[in-house]
Amino acid sequence: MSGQNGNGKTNGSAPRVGVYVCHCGINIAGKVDCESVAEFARNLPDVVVARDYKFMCSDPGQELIQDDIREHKLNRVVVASCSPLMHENTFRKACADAGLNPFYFQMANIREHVSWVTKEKDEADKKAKALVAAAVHRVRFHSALEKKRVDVHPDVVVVGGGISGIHAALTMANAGKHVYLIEREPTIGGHMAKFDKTFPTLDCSACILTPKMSDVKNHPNITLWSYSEVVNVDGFAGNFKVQVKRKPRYVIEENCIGCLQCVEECVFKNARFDDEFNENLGKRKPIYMPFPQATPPVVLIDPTQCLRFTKGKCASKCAEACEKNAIDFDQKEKIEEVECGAIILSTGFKTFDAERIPQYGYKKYANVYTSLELERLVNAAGPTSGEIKLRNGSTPQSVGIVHCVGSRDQKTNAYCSRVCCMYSLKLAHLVKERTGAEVYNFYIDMRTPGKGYEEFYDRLLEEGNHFIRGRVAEVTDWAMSPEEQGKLVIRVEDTLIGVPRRIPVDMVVLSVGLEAHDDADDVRRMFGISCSKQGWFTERHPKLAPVSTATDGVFLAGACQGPKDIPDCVAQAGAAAAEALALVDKGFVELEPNTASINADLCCGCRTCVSMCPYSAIKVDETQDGEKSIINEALCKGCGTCVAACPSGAISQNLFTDEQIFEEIEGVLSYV
Amino acid sequence: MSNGEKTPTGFEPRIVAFFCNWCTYTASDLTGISRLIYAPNVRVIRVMCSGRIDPQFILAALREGADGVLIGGCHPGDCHYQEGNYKALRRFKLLKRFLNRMGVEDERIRLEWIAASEGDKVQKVVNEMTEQVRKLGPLHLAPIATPEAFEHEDKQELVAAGAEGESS
Amino acid sequence: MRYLYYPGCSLKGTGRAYEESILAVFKKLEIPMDEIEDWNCCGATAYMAVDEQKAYAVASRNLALAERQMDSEEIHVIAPCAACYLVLLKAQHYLESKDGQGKEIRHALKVGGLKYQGKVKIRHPLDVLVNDYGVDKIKEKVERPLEGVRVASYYGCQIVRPYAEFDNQYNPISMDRVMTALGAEAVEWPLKTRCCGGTLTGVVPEVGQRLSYILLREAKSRGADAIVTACPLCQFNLECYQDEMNKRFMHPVDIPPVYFTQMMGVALGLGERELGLQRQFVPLEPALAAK
Amino acid sequence: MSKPKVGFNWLASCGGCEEAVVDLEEAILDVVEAVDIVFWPCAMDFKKDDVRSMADGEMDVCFVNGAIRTSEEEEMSRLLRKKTKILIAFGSCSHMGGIPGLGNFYSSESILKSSFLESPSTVNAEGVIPKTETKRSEGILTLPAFQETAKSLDQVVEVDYYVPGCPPPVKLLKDAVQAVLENKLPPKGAVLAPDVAQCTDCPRQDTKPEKLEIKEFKRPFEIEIDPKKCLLAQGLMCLGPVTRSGCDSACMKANMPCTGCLGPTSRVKDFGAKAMAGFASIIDSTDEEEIDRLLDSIVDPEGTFYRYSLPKSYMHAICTTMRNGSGKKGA
Repeated sequence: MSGQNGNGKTNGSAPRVGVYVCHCGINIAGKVDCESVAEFARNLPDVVVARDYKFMCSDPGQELIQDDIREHKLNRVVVASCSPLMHENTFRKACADAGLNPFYFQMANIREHVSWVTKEKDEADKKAKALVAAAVHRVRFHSALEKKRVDVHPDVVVVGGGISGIHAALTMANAGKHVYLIEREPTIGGHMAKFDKTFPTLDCSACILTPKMSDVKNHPNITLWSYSEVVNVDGFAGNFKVQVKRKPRYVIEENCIGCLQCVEECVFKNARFDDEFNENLGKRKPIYMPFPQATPPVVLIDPTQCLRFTKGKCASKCAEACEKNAIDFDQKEKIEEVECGAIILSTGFKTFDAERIPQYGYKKYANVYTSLELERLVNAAGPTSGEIKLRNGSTPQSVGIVHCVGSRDQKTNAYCSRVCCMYSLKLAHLVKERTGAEVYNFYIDMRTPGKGYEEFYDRLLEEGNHFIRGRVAEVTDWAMSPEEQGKLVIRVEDTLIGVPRRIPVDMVVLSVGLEAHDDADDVRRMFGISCSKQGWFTERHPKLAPVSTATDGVFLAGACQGPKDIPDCVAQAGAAAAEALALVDKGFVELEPNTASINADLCCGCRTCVSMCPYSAIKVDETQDGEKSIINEALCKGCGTCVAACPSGAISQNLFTDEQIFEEIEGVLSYV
Repeated sequence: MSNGEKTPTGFEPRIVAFFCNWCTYTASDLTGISRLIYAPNVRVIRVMCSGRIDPQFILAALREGADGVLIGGCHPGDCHYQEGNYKALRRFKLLKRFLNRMGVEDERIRLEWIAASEGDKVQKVVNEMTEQVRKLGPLHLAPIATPEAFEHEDKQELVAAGAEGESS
Repeated sequence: MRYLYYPGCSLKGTGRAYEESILAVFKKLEIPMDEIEDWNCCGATAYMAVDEQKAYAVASRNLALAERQMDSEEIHVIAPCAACYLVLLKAQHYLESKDGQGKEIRHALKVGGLKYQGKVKIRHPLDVLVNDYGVDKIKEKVERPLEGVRVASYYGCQIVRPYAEFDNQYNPISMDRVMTALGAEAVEWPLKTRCCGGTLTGVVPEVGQRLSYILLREAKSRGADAIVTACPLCQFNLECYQDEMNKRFMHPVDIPPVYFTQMMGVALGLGERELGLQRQFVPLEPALAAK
Repeated sequence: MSKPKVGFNWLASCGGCEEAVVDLEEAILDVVEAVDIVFWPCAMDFKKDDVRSMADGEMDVCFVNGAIRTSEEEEMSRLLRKKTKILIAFGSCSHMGGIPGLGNFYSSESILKSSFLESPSTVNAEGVIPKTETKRSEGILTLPAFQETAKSLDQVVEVDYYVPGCPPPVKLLKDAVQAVLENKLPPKGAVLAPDVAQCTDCPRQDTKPEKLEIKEFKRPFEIEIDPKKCLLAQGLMCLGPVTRSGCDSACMKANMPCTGCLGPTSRVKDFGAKAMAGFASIIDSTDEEEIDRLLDSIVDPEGTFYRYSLPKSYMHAICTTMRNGSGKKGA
């Protein structure tokens, strides 16, 4: 072991290390003998003082360090507690406040890496000691560094224009920030625009959403780009460059006033193409506006249907009809780039594909609907003007609502989608109210935690809805008795009475769960964040940083982070907006000084490093002593790949020098 | 799975892990947050990117007494720094060839792609590797080979065979 | 690709028509197939219920024989009988399971001078026809399109469950696709995988026959002219007891169940005797002739 | 003031280092003029006793070349260490173990067997293998013991300075002598050569491509080497970027890639590992199979990367720890 005293470098004086072992209540102390770890630390090289304390991150804990810095003239500090990703900044700041450069600090992770994951106490002690020794060894070779400040671009980008994105955009625009709201579909509004009523208050979805949509349209601080997708993101917190693909609508957005004359005059006299907004239950023409309140109120042409594109010729009555000359068949896709300081992702969810559970008969039996289809049927603006009708035009006498389709199911999604119980109740209520049909709910558990939710369930019970507890086995048209003839039979085990039952109904509604978008993985990759295995974007911390992500400056709002109902989406959107505002208003970001640099005197100019750098931060420079590589520190993100590659050791990385890592290796292995 | 159980043989391997800050280190924090118990034999050293890992670090760890070295980085395509993990992969592959010829068993040096959400994978990989290295015993290199062996076309195979002979 | 063929006991006995029609159809389609030499009992469901280990050992011998017979990285063994298909798959899962529970069996094989290396892929002929050969190619070979014939495909309980390796276990469609390729109309019905009565038909006839009856009656009420099967026991239950069913239940049924390979043979222009159709209790030809 | 007393000794070496001294040409006369050579067994007849009879620290400087493989070499090293004020490891072998160090891939037993029994040119019907003691009627004959491994000089005694190279470039030797004479030596432990890698003065420096990316590694005999172009860019395993400069790119000027005899810079702890880091880095592929294929084209990686430095490598440290059964610290 080479760890003799006085081995480390300092600015002038020998290292004097203080070690602080945190109990974290019983989180660490319950498994690790913190006192003995501190005792062990006292014998490590250059350690002057070592203590253990209940909560190092508390004010008294931090003061303990600061007092020691002053009293014992400490010039190095090690805290053994939680993950550095959690509290490194807390303790760095404590050091700085006591006059010590914050980078003379090192953390040993004895909670996430030791006490929480180790079974035996003595093993936990040993591992904690090894990690503390590593930190002590390393910290002796730390040097004073400065964080770099970079100005923050004041604009903000919101990706996804559902209720979450709308709310976040409006909040920030109202605070005076310029917001780019980018939506993939031709209109904003998202899923909420398709709903008729919202639970549990049954207020009209359109009545509360439409004003917000037009606010977005009219807000001087919002640039709304619908029918557009983000295709690339560069940069870092404070200075992102976002490239947006604007898909051609074949209609000049600025000219269109939404009068729909063009739709009227289209050579297709009858609407004959499936209307996506109505879940394909209604029809539309090749030129259309998704729904009357669409925002922006602009039509678009589907080139896969319009004769002008499919056949190459058409009387183009639409163009003729347009007084504003808004129709432009030659429109091309274009890429625009915006700069911004922060990004809010509110890309939402998709509903579970009910065809994945073939025994429920979706797409096999005409009268099996998804809940979203029923939303359109009950919606006054929907394809049936709000009348609940079967495909043959008759009104159902009995309706079965199957809960948990694609949720709480090991074969599809193990998680609970959180909103289905409540929207099923809402739909049950609406169906009963509008048709008087017998309504059967098939549920596993009723999950109604929320303000007024349980009361709504009570109301449904009183209204005479049937509730059968059990997971539906199958929906079939196989009649076993005359009463079942011509009906859909729901087979289920009623687990409250322990009997298999067959319930014949006219209409089956599958309460589909919420899933992440298919391209969630591409999106998270583009924005440099992570997502769970199911595709939900991962927040930085499940409790304490629920809207931040692993990438600074990228925030989450709404169901892209996990299933949520409208109030939760709006709340999170507000939180995300506040976080983004905090970043943008601060005006600058501080960057970790973990950049790499090349010592020109030692560089031989071999160019091994040049191809290493993903950011083209390394350039070859002609100097008096020949060609040398130099690193543009402003571009360096501090990965250290060039450092590992440099064959002659001429490159070093702040915070991760070879020396520091070699010491850490030695420390982690030399004692226990 | 070892689950942190000790074996009666008494040999407890020490494994040094180099985890990248963005994926695998975050994943190992998640393992902790999820309270997934695993073998205590692995000690993690954090680097910003698996691309920072210099083959010298791995040899230094073995020299200082590690019985195995685990490298954790982001999945291909997921690197926070675009392609650092590929650079780690190339260096790892070359170093591994060399170590293999020096008689260091394959199981002692492991590279795993572990995403930030894969806390359970950290547990699985650590337990698995601890078990494998425990079975191998303390790091012992193949006895110095005989010249005939090296003259043979397939040196590698013979070196490995030599190692087997020694350990039995 | 050359296949190995594992007939199992049924195809040499009650299910002779299945064997005859498969061999004829495969020959017609030029799919080469050799019978496994010295094959033995598949390990059968009944045996498995009594002594699992021995049943697995018996089954595994067939797999090892296949490997001995064919020198290839992947050996595809066709097992037409649904029970054989399932038992062989089960044995393979057992042998390849990670807990090493197949040790004794490997030992038993070794004592018998055999070895199983895991190269075998167990295939149902339906799987081979749809996924290897392809329905489009079948369509090309049709000489007598089954225009207007409405066929209910009955899969039974064993070929897609529990492993469901080539088709959806809740709503299998491969047999329907073959029927459509032959020019027939596939009847949409919900009982594709419901129990045929299985061995109950022999033990508790009132229960077993009732289950078979449900199938026949539902197929009939959906307008099917014939039922196609892929399992000797299903075929036996549905075909041989129709007289008794008609005595037992109120509404008489008469609908011909045939092996799907027999139906294929008809469309491919093969003769009645080549396909074993002369053995039918409920003749197929009247149902086709009406069209 | 009297002239400084200087000694030269050779241990397990090829004699090339002695040639390097002779390569001083006319300058050697100046050296001889300036110093008093008190020990140089290669050139003049000195006996061990001559050294033994010196007072401790009597010599001012002693240059020792060659690795340490026998008990005698070890004994001489210790003796010279005692008798000289400054001990300089001279040449790759005493610096890092050098070519004799490659023997450490094999056991001593197998080396003896191969040399004395199995090599095709050996006629040794009685199968005689040298032993440390042989009894004859005349008495007991002794030979130095052949040790288990070859070592660098500093693995046996404390070394003050290193003059690297195989053989050391004349200029480095001259500078070292100059420094001694002028008493301008750097802090102890230094390698007396520039601390920048080879490319810095390589005449092919200008021909390097913008980015060094390699699709296949080649050996010199496999291609016709372009005498102007960067050798690495031609796919040759030129170790120049890893190796200290100081030889004025002698090999590159002779159209051959650098093999690394001058050793690593002071920042690098393990020459071979760092070389691997560098070479693996410039492989131009992100495809696993392609990477494997490319690595297949590196023939004899251990010999290539550790040609001169095996005894000083981390791997060797692991080897010897294991072989001595000394186990691990704190284990």
